Amino acid sequence: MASLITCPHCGTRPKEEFSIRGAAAPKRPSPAAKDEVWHRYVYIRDNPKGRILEYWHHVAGCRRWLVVDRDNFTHEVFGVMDASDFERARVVE
Amino acid sequence: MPINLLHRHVLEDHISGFETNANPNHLSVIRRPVIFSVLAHAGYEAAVAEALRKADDIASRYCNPSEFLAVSQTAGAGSVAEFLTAIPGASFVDQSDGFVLMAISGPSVRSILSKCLAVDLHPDTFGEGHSAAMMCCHVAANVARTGPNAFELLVPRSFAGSVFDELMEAGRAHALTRGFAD
Amino acid sequence: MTSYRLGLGGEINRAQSLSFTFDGRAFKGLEGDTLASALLANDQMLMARSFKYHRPRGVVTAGSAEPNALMTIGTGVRSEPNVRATVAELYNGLVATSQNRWPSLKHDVASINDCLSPFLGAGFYYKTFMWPALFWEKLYEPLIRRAAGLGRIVMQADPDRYEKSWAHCDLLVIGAGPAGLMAALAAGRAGARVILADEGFRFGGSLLSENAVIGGMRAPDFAAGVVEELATLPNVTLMPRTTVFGWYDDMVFGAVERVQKHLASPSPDLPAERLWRIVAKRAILASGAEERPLVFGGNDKPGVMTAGAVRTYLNRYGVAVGGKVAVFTNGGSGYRTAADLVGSGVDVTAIIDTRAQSSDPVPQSVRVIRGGSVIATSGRHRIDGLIFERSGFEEVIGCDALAMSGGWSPIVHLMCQRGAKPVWSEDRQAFLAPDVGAAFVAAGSASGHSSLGDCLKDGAAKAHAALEALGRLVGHLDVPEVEGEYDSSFAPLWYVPGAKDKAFVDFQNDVHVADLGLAQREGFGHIEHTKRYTTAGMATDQGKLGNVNTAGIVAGMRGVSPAEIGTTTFRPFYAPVSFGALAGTARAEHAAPVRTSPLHGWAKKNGATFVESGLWDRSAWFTREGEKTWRESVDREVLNVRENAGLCDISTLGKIEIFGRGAAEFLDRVYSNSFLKLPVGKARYGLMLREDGVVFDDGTTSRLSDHHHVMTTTTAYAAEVLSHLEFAAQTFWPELDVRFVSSTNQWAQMSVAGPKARIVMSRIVQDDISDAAFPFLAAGEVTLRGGLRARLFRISFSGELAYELAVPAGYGEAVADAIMEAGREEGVCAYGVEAMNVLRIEKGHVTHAELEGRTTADDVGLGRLMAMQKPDFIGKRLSTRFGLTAADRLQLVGLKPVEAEKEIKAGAHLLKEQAKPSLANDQGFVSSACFSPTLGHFVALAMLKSGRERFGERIMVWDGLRGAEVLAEVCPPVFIDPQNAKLHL
Amino acid sequence: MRYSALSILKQALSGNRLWQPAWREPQPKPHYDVIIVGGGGHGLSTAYNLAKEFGITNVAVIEKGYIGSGNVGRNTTIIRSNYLLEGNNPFYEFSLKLWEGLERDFNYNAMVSQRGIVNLFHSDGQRDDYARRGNGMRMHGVDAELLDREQVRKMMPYLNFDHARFPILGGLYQKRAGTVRHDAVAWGYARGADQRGVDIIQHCEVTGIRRENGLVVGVETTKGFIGCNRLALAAAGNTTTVGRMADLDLPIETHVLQAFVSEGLKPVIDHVITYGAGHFYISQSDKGGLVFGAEIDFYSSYAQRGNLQTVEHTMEEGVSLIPGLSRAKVLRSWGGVMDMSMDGSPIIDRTPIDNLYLNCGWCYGGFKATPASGFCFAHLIAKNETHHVSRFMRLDRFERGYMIDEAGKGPQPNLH
Ligand SMILES: Cc1cc2nc3c(=O)[nH]c(=O)nc-3n(C[C@H](O)[C@H](O)[C@H](O)COP(=O)(O)OP(=O)(O)OC[C@H]3O[C@@H](n4cnc5c(N)ncnc54)[C@H](O)[C@@H]3O)c2cc1C
Ligand SMILES: NC(=O)c1ccc[n+]([C@@H]2O[C@H](COP(=O)([O-])OP(=O)(O)OC[C@H]3O[C@@H](n4cnc5c(N)ncnc54)[C@H](O)[C@@H]3O)[C@@H](O)[C@H]2O)c1
Ligand SMILES: Cc1cc2nc3c(=O)[nH]c(=O)nc-3n(C[C@H](O)[C@H](O)[C@H](O)COP(=O)(O)O)c2cc1C
Ligand SMILES: [Zn+2]
Repeated sequence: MASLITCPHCGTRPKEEFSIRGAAAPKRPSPAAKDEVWHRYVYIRDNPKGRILEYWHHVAGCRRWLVVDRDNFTHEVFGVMDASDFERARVVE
Repeated sequence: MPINLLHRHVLEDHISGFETNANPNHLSVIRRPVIFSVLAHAGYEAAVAEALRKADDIASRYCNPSEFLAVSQTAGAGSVAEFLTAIPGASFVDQSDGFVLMAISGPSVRSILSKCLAVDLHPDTFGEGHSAAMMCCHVAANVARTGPNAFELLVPRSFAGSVFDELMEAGRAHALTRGFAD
Repeated sequence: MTSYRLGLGGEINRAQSLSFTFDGRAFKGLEGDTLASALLANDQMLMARSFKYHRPRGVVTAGSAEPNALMTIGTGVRSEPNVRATVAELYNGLVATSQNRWPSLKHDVASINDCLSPFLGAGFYYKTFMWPALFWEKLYEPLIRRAAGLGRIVMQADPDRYEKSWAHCDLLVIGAGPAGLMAALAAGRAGARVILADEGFRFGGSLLSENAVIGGMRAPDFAAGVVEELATLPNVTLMPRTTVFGWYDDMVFGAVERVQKHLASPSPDLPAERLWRIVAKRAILASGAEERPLVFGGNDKPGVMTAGAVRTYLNRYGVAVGGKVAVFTNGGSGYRTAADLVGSGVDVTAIIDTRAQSSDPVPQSVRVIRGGSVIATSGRHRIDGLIFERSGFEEVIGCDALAMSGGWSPIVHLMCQRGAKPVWSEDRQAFLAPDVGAAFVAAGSASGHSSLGDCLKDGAAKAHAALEALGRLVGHLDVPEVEGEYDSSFAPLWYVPGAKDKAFVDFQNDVHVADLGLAQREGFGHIEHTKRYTTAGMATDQGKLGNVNTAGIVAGMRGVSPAEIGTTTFRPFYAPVSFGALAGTARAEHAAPVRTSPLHGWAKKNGATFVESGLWDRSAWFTREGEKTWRESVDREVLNVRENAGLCDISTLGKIEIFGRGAAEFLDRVYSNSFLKLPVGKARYGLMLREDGVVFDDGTTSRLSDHHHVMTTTTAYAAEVLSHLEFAAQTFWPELDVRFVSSTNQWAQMSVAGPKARIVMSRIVQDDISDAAFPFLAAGEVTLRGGLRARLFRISFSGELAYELAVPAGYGEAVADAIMEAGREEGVCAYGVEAMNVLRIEKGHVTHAELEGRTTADDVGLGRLMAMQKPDFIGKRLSTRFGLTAADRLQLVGLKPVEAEKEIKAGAHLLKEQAKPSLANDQGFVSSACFSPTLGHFVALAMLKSGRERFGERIMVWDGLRGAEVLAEVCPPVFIDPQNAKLHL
Repeated sequence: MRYSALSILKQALSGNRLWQPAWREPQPKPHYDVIIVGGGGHGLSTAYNLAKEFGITNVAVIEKGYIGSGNVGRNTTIIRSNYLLEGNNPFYEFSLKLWEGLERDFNYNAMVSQRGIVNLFHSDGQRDDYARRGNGMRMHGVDAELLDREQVRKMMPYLNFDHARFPILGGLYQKRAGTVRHDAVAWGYARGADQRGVDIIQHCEVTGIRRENGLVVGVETTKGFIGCNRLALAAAGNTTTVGRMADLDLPIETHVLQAFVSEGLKPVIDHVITYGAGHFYISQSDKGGLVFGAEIDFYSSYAQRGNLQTVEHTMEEGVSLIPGLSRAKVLRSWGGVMDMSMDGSPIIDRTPIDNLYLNCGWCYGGFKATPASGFCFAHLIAKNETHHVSRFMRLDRFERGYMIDEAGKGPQPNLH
């Protein structure tokens, strides 16, 4: 990856069309969650070597936020999904 | 004191004085198209897309599943707005001055555009009627295929001069000419 | 005459003679020549000096691996350093100049280094030049720097054009030798989208240099036939002069095409070079194999070159590299070379074979010395003889060129660029391409095949496999028969023992075998350490010739297999690529797109000076007749706004349309202050935080209808804010019904500010805009006289009675003109961002000079906008951390100089009166400052420790950097109209 | 063997046959007082300082590759102390002072070259920022000058003054900044540490951290278990991987930064230059190669290689700033994986585990920190006490709200 991302809405696109925010695993806690949880959410990263989920924004394309499932060592991409779908799915979990 | 409502196209200075007869590869700028951003609310995406697809006089340009650009070179802004109002689950806003519409066509059009954008424009992958938002000349634009060798670009107005210059540069070796459509 | 053009043969056009110069001397070559072949044809063997020892050097290769024959081509701003003469296509008028020598190529003073070489071994500089301390900087380093580098660049703008393009294909074939041609043909006939790229200016690869017969045709003619057919296939793109330099993720390849580097008079409509990003579904690497030099004493002298290079000069260019050529080989390539030379009537003095036995056919009357090894060569600017040793006896042979062959290494560079390492093959005594998956495979000699017939077949077979995987049915491709194959096998000998002179492994960097030994002794045994310590493989050829020999020699020294040593890491670029090509058109004024405001033309007419602000050009100030400095203009504009009225272009502010039933709720969560109950027809100032509680951006949002808001952002953060909103909506709260679209480009927006703004605006706007009908913070749609629909907001950045009017961009200029006209009597003026900045500083409004990514709402006095009673908003939870609420935080204050005429500059720091400048005493800094024409002295906004408690205190504004110290009084940050009376006029 | 001109002379006369290994290749002992994970600049400097300054010599540096295979051997070699914030500036100035005496200290010529750095600015706002920074430096006694456009032009006439998209208005100049030969830093420290008894164990990967009663007792490695009293992590881009072995939660994300070198060219660029309208920066090495780089690739990556887009973007900025580069050729590009922290600043601190120490978060700026980082980290390990110049670089600063955010970009590592 990372030369090309296949956007679920737009098809295969070069990296220059995207901006990248970072790990998608941390989920915004509820307002009532403990300070510790909020601290972890904002500052702590699992940062594993290998398969990760990462937020990419298709700024020059559909402008949707995407979650890219990829390996940060081989740069292989396993899948890309719309971030809203991703969030809805993990709410259900 | 009534205001003299003179409308000025952003490319006026780029094009005037250079009028040429169109070559086979030609870039033509549409002076006053009507363009609306149309946003489909949750649950209405497919219906809005369908309504736009069916509209006479309006070309629908795809941005994302819930966002489109409705473009018309024939209808007036009022009638387009009226049409859009009638679509359930759609919000819209006039962007006729927010975008510049350029049509580029000719035998070398793909070679020219491949210097400006990364998407594979081969007809097997980007066929007639297809449109999408993409980076074109370093700017987020919307590109549509309107014929075997014809494309339309919608470019944000503030960037239009830059994009126009880059397109002309890319077309230099292909004798690309340019002019307003009228 | 030692080297010369043959009377017959070669793929050159004898009818077209080309003139060129080398170091000022005029020469003639032929169309189809490279610079190297033309120089050789003119008996110019000495072409360069090596980097460190300045040894005389000629060519070693006939291709892109050339480490020696680097020269500068062109003159003035069109000169290009470090061009490999072996790949530079000759053209009429070419001017070549040798490099890294002084005063001349023949007489180079620095060749003394060669005699000093015992002191200049690998890494010598790490061990000395340390004493006395100052000498390094004053003496040693300048000396070392003077010796640095090879060619010289001209540090001026490049007049040539460059461009970039994308290409997409089913199959990319890299290399158009026999394997590549067959691969392209097989795929092309099957209808696949094929790109065939080759570095060379003519397709054919080694076929152009070989004497074989394919399908009854001479090899070059066969190649030409295939190319002719490929050219007729619309689905095949042929890319000659195109080097594929990198393999990147997702099957994206970088390639550079030399479009016009070979032309005497290039067209101004075409680029010099073109960068390609090729997206391939599949790719075949048919890059061939590199012949390895033998590592023996004196192997670097001019006249010593690979056997394959000798054949190429002979067969392709019709050039004999010498009159009496000796051959030193460990395999069949040497014999083939001898045969071709003899066949062309060139004298071969001997074949010295490192092997004791071999069955290669020996050309008639050529002496073969089996089990022999060359241990030295003689001659300076060209060899004149060699000494070989056999069974303890030494013998001298006269020769003016020496063809060497140390075996073959597949060129696997590209396939190793993404992390995979090449794999040692004991069988083939070479590193082979790693398995990187089916999408990218090697073919031909790049995949280890050595016979021509196998290469042809392999190319076709690999293409078939690729097409099958892509789901394309393919027929069979008949691969023609080859006559005149030879056995190119070899018995590796990494290092020829008994050397009487330095035996080089890296020619350009002058790394010789003793350096490798030293590295081992000193503990730099890992191949990467060896590379770094000796610089082997770090020259412009990146070890194309030397790396495998280095691995073999180090393996020998350590008594292990080369498999254990491995190679160093392969990285882009396969061959050096110009900055120009990689930059393309994005340079100079075109480095980034320019955004122009819809009011640009209006501003220009009114005398604007523009300033870059992000990508925008914004009007900074408007010069009127008689005004000599920008300050004069700005002061006038400010005073005029305060007294009368002014018009400022604020079209660059970000504008975001927000729709949906959830919009109000959404805004309430992204702003720190409340937005849920904002009434229709009202605007509100809002503060957005990052999740860490620090201020992100500010702006206003207006409610145009129940489910439609419009937000304005700062110019600088427009894109970030939209992304932020989209992120929040799409990932935090996907259940909220809210949609956004930017309308920044749709509107020309102007601020009309000043006590007379209403009078002026009421001449423009049809609707009632009296304070009662359209009070402070009113917002809504209005109709202009003349019928145009517009948006009007009563918002003020200047602190004056002000309206922000938005009209469709195309009407912007007309409306701005009309406002100027309507306000002529009231003295309305155009004002720019400089005046706007003064106005806002006087009023104490913050911008990103204060909101600099470290400040909280409270720091800048906006703590009241933290609606902590809301259950949630972005940034709420972390905003209360100790460090963000500590008492000694920097807080926004105003400063005025105690002596009215003193200037305060942004960037100065603050000290307590009498305190010495030190970090411990640092009290804060000046964030914004300007001369206030309204007050008649400088005013500043500053961030001061516990600042709000310190109003009235005197503080030193310390600007040591610019040599200024100004005493100032700390005051509230609002200098004019603290009661906001003007806003409600 | 001491390195000097004399030793070179003597050796040359005996055919360079008697040079000794620069460091030993010891087998790991069963137990050390201190084990340092990571044979990069910081790990080696820490070991050197432990031995030299604090007398702790029963130390092992464990490196999974060859020493210098990490970022110390793949960075663009810039050293400087032109930092804005109080949490950073004194530390980097301390480091620069150590650089100034380093070579004679460890008897290795690392080619510390104080050729000066110019940070160009292209807008009034940027000038104000640099003025603030320069004044902050001056307050701390660090050299800084604010150059105007003409002064910059005089020093570097080849910059794009006439056809720039973003005009050069001036620059912040630090004369004492410069470059250092990257590999030599690793090798010099390694040699110095080795001579003082430190074991440098290469090609040995730490695969686990063994704990007993809450304390670390040693590390599992590809060469077996090695015990220690104190464990110090200096694994740069791999910090998280190693930290995980002790269940550390870290504010780190790993990213790749690319660097480039051109073909060897006769000297044309004397200074270190940074482009304020982009991220391009460049200097010319003593060998003649232009060494340069720009932005990170923006996605998290543990691969030491980058993306073509970043390559192109770097060259676009390069040619825009220095038009004369257009015909120069790029020779090689490579990447390094960096420990990007959540505020862009480093961490030198204890961890929740009493005898486990942490050194990380260097982002793309830790090479210049190598001497001070080693010194402060050694101080911390030896005395269990934070050295005052590194007192802001705490692990718990995020929880407490004391970020050291030089760029003001907040908790998104790829923006720093
Ligand atoms: C392209 C680039 C350019 C840069 N430019 C500059 C610059 O100009 N100026 C500047 O100041 N800084 C620069 N930096 C940053 C600087 O190089 C780093 O911050 C610094 O080198 C990091 O410290 P280090 O030397 O200890 O890291 P490294 O050299 O990376 O050391 C860490 C070591 O730990 C080893 N390791 C990791 N995991 C294990 C394990 N499990 N077991 C054993 N060993 C392990 C690694 O192999 C590595 O050798 C740049 C970085 C890059 C990538
Ligand atoms: N042992 C051996 O490997 C050996 C020995 C002697 C001769 N040969 C002969 O060499 C020939 C090999 O044929 P082949 O087709 O495999 O290779 P080739 O050498 O004929 O062709 C390779 C082509 O690839 C091009 N190329 C290489 N890298 C490139 C890049 N990065 N970008 C663009 N172009 C690039 C070269 O310019 C060249 O034209 C056969 O005739 C074989 O018999 C092989
Ligand atoms: C400052 C510096 C200068 C370099 N100069 C060269 C050079 O002249 N030639 C070269 O081949 N590589 C040079 N390199 C790059 C190294 O060859 C190598 O790519 C880099 O250290 C990363 O290691 P790797 O490629 O083995 O992963 C240089 C590296 C650095 C850090
Ligand atoms: Zn998309």
